[in-house]
Amino acid sequence: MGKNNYIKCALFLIIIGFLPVFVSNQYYLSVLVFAGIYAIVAIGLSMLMGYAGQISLGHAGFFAIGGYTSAILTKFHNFHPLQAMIIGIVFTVFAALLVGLPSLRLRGHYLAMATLGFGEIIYVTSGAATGLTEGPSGFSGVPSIALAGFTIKSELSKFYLVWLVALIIMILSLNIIHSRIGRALRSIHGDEIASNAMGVNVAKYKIQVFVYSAALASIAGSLYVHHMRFVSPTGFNLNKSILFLIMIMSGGMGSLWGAVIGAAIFTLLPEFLGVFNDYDILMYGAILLGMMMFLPHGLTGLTTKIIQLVLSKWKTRTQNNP
Amino acid sequence: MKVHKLLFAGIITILVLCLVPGCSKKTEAPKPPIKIGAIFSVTGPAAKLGGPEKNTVLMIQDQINAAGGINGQMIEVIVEDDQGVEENTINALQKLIHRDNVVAIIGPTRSGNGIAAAPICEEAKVPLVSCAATLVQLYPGKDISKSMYRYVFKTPQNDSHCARTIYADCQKKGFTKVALITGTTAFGAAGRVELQTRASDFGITIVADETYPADATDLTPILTKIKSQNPQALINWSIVAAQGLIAGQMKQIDLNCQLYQSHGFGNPAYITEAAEGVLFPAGRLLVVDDIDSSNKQYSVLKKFKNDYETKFPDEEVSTFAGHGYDALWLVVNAIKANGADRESIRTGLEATKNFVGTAGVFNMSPTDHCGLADDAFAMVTVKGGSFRLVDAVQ
Amino acid sequence: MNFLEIKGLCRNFGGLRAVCDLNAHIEAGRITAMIGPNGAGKTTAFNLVTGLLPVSTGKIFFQGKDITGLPPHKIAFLGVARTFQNIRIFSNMSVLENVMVGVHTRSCKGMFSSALRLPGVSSEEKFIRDEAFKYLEWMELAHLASMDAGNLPFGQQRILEIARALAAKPKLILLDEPAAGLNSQETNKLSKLIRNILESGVTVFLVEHDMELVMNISHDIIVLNNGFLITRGTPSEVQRNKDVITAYLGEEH
Amino acid sequence: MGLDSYIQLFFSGITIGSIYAMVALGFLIIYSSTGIINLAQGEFVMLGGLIAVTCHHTLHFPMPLTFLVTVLLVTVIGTLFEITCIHPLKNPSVLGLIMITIAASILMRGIAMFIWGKEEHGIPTFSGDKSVSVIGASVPPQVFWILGVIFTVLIILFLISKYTLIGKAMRATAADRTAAHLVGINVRKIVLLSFAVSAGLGGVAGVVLTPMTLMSFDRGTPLALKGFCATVVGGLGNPAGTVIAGLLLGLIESFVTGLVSSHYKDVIALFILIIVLFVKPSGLFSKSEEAKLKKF
Repeated sequence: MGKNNYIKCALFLIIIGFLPVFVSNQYYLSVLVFAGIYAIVAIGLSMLMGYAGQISLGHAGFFAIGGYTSAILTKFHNFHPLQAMIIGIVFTVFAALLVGLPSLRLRGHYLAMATLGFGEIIYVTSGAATGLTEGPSGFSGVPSIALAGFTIKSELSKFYLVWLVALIIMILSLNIIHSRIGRALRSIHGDEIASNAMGVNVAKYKIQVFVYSAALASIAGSLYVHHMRFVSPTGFNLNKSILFLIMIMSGGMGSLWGAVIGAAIFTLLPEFLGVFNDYDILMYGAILLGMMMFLPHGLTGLTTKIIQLVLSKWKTRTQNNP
Repeated sequence: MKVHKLLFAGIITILVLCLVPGCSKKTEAPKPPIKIGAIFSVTGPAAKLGGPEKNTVLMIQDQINAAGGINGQMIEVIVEDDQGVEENTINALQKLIHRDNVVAIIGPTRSGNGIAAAPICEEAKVPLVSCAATLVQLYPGKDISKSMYRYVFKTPQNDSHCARTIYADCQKKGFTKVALITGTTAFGAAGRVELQTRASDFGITIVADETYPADATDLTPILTKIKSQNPQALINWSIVAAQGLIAGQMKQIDLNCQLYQSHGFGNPAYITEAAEGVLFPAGRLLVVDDIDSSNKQYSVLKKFKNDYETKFPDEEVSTFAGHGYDALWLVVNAIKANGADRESIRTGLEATKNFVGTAGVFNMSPTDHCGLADDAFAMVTVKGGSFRLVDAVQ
Repeated sequence: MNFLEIKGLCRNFGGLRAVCDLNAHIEAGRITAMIGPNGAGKTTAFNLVTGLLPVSTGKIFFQGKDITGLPPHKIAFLGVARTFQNIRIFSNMSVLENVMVGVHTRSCKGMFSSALRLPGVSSEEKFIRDEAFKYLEWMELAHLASMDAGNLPFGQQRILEIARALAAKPKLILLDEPAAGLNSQETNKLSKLIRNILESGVTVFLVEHDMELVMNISHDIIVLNNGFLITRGTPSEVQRNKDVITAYLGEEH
Repeated sequence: MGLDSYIQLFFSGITIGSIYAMVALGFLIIYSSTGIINLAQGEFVMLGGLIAVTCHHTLHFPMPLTFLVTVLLVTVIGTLFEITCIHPLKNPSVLGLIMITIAASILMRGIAMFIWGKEEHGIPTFSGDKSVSVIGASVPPQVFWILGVIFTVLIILFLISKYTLIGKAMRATAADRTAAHLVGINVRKIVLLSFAVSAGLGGVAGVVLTPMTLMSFDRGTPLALKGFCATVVGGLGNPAGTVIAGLLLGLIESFVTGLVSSHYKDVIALFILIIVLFVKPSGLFSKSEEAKLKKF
């Protein structure tokens, strides 16, 4: 990936490293852990939608499969959290192929609806299959992640774990984007017929990026249940899929960095909306509507425009009085 | 490409700045108020429970402060809304415990949220008085006799109380063929387990066992299926809006067996003309006028009902508001008796003896963190469009 | 064995028979043009050869290998590249990146190795970038490398599409009305370019309406009308052929 | 399970099915003229119900007046939604539009909660509660009101679209917006009209449904999901197919609950959606060629 992104990754690492110095309160750390978990999903979804142009309204389903697999295997069959996470990824990849393969031919609204249907089925089943998932009340007692003898229990350690995983995934994803595969994906998004004629196996790459984004959602799901040490269907409903969409739309469709920023903002926003107590839904809807209408290209789009505006103004001023 | 680097740094710095907690310093009161945290589902699917709970807790806070607080120290109840989602509950807990450093926490409203909150409060050693009924999940091996979390208490009656009361009434009336219809929420699912396991103790066979989702509106298909099993009694156990419709829809398809509801039915908004004759166990708060004044709870219930309905004229008091009342008073009494730090509140709560609350008389002990006996429930029916005590209208 | 062989090719949309019973062949190392009035089935034939449209009946052989029904990307890997009648460039990508996608068939790194930046990935990236740059220089577009392809003027977009097709180092390049919308000065430049492409060892098969361009650069001409093959021959033969004239100019009364 | 149970299941299936059909039709009208899938369609039904409650209880309107005023108000809301949120957009992406309708539905829910609170509200049934016995099954009179009103509305719509100029203009815009532009149809007006009509349909569904099932601020969204299943299953192309698909969906849900089990009722509806999407994305009732030409 370009020199430019190396700098950004380094900057990102520095921020993760020093943020807890500013923000030592466990409450903010706990919220930032959720932000990191959603950033992981947002990166995968941003690649799927921003680069390959595939709409998915059901990523909470993959998030749920990863979460429930980790929770059930670690609590009831005391698997090691990492083993459970990998098994979760295997199940999710299988589910992604099941949903992804037939939906290759679908586009636009149809694909959105097929994935939405999948997400809802996972949500309803996780509530109904009481034998497996303890039903709608969910269950607690999910152990924390233990890495090389050191259990990651405190908010600070969870913060570092989640955001480091997010950074690694960001690096992997940037490598993919700035490679032959990334260009193939963007060419599919640009013009599928031309891309196909240029030798890009459109079906294969669409499925690969769909499965990749599902796997990331599964990893995030596992981290989610280990962070909350509890799992229940309410964490995986349609609102969650929509939240993921809002995060990448607000960040700016095409940029992975935008997705991470969108994830951070839309995890922190509800905490600050609490001041409106009963009517935070109303404010949330209004902010979202405003953002979708006036910032079609999200925050990165806005800031790029502002900076270009500033630069162009600055240029014109220096030109007429050098 | 230079533009991107600039923009990126800009956003990250803004983000960090808005994170630094710049809460303004409150002017120092003579004695800082005792901070008690509360988490209710004020919005979201369980809004009809969380709303009254929040109203009650804030009402009582004002009453206590007006009367000079606890030994001169004011109390401040910080209410958080988790919208019925466990993730928000956990964030709210972290906020109350670590940022507002409250001495005790009341709530949450829904059982799922209660189960998520319990281990966190246990670890942070903060007493939690839950208003969620179904915490059976927390007891090792689901046997409530075993001592559960040391720091977790709960005010609503146990589901087993309710199931036993219903079955006892069925046995009295000679109903042996019973149909179950439960909502697929945490509350409904736990009730279903209780009803399934306890049926044989009362010689009752379950002829139908149906469930319906939280957003269900038309239950006639399920009731039609149940009608074909011709049960003698139908027990509905749910907390969702559909519980108000079942009686009407039963009438529509001429399913005329006796309808029992769970203690989740204790909200006057669910009373429709078709609900005449429905039976359900509930705290005596709903039928204050029917209980004779000699009953220990009479004065407490009367006062609370009047206070609530004068402060919130367009609402009738419900058992959910009662849970809020009991939880806050349990904590306040513990503070009065033992002191305002977390450890002494815990021991104070555990030592609560015959505290007369809205749900019944609480007698806590190290192994029983609910403290309500079976007599906490009274059979209530709907007569003349309002809740009436069964014994009073016999 | 001919370079590209079409046998009894048919394609119908519902009742309409766009192409019926087309038999034609192309020899390597020559420029072959396909002409015919509008709606003669030229572009449909093109789309059938490159796998964009499924064939109703008939067979297509490329270097003796039966490519009927193969998906477009498999045909591309065999060394067949094409441009489109209405320009289909990747406007969401830069000029250089468009041509780098052209090099796709000549690179092989998968998602897994790219993600982990395994050895060989960065060297392949460098190879792709240099190759793409080479073709941009050939097409005199190198100075616009980092510009968004969508912002290029029309003529240069056409040239970019050809550069992208050439970047795949194909054996056969199909040009779908490359001169459409170009002024005479650009068309001359285009004819020099097409000769240049042939000299670089790429057989050219084009569909074109600009008779002047077709007549002076193509070696063989195939004439279609209403989906049927009318005739085939050198430019001079075709000009004198009676059927072609009636097809274009109608009967004399 | 005797015959009367089957008839009973049939009636409750048809009733909920006709509500799904109304919501599905609302989706279709907006989709065909603008290409937008309006996920806030469920909210129109909710608003229809709650406005009727206000008209009846606070303003004490008689039922027919309540019905008219409610449908009118919801139509106005639908038009306002189009003018403020949809029209100003320059060239919105498919996803952008979906997100805007989602944001609008969250906003409408918030406003409804602000105005009507969190309680369930109801209005009395149009003609009493005494069940009518039909071949053994006892059916509440409100069901006949629902079926009657909805089918009359459908027939009226069908007639308008067939025989009036406005109807033809709407169908032309649905077929191809640019072509409609060229032949002088004021597409801007047609888009506005389609939002108004589909909001009105939602309002009608809300008013007739509320006496039977009560209405609250969050009751709209689940309806939207089911309504959309019907639209897609019916084929995003033809109104008749959509209505039939809505009714079918209601019947399937009712019979599955009655005969199989109520646990997986919702999953069945979604399963059908996915199967149809994969097998015949153009929907059961529209020709697949025609769907291919639809641009997304």
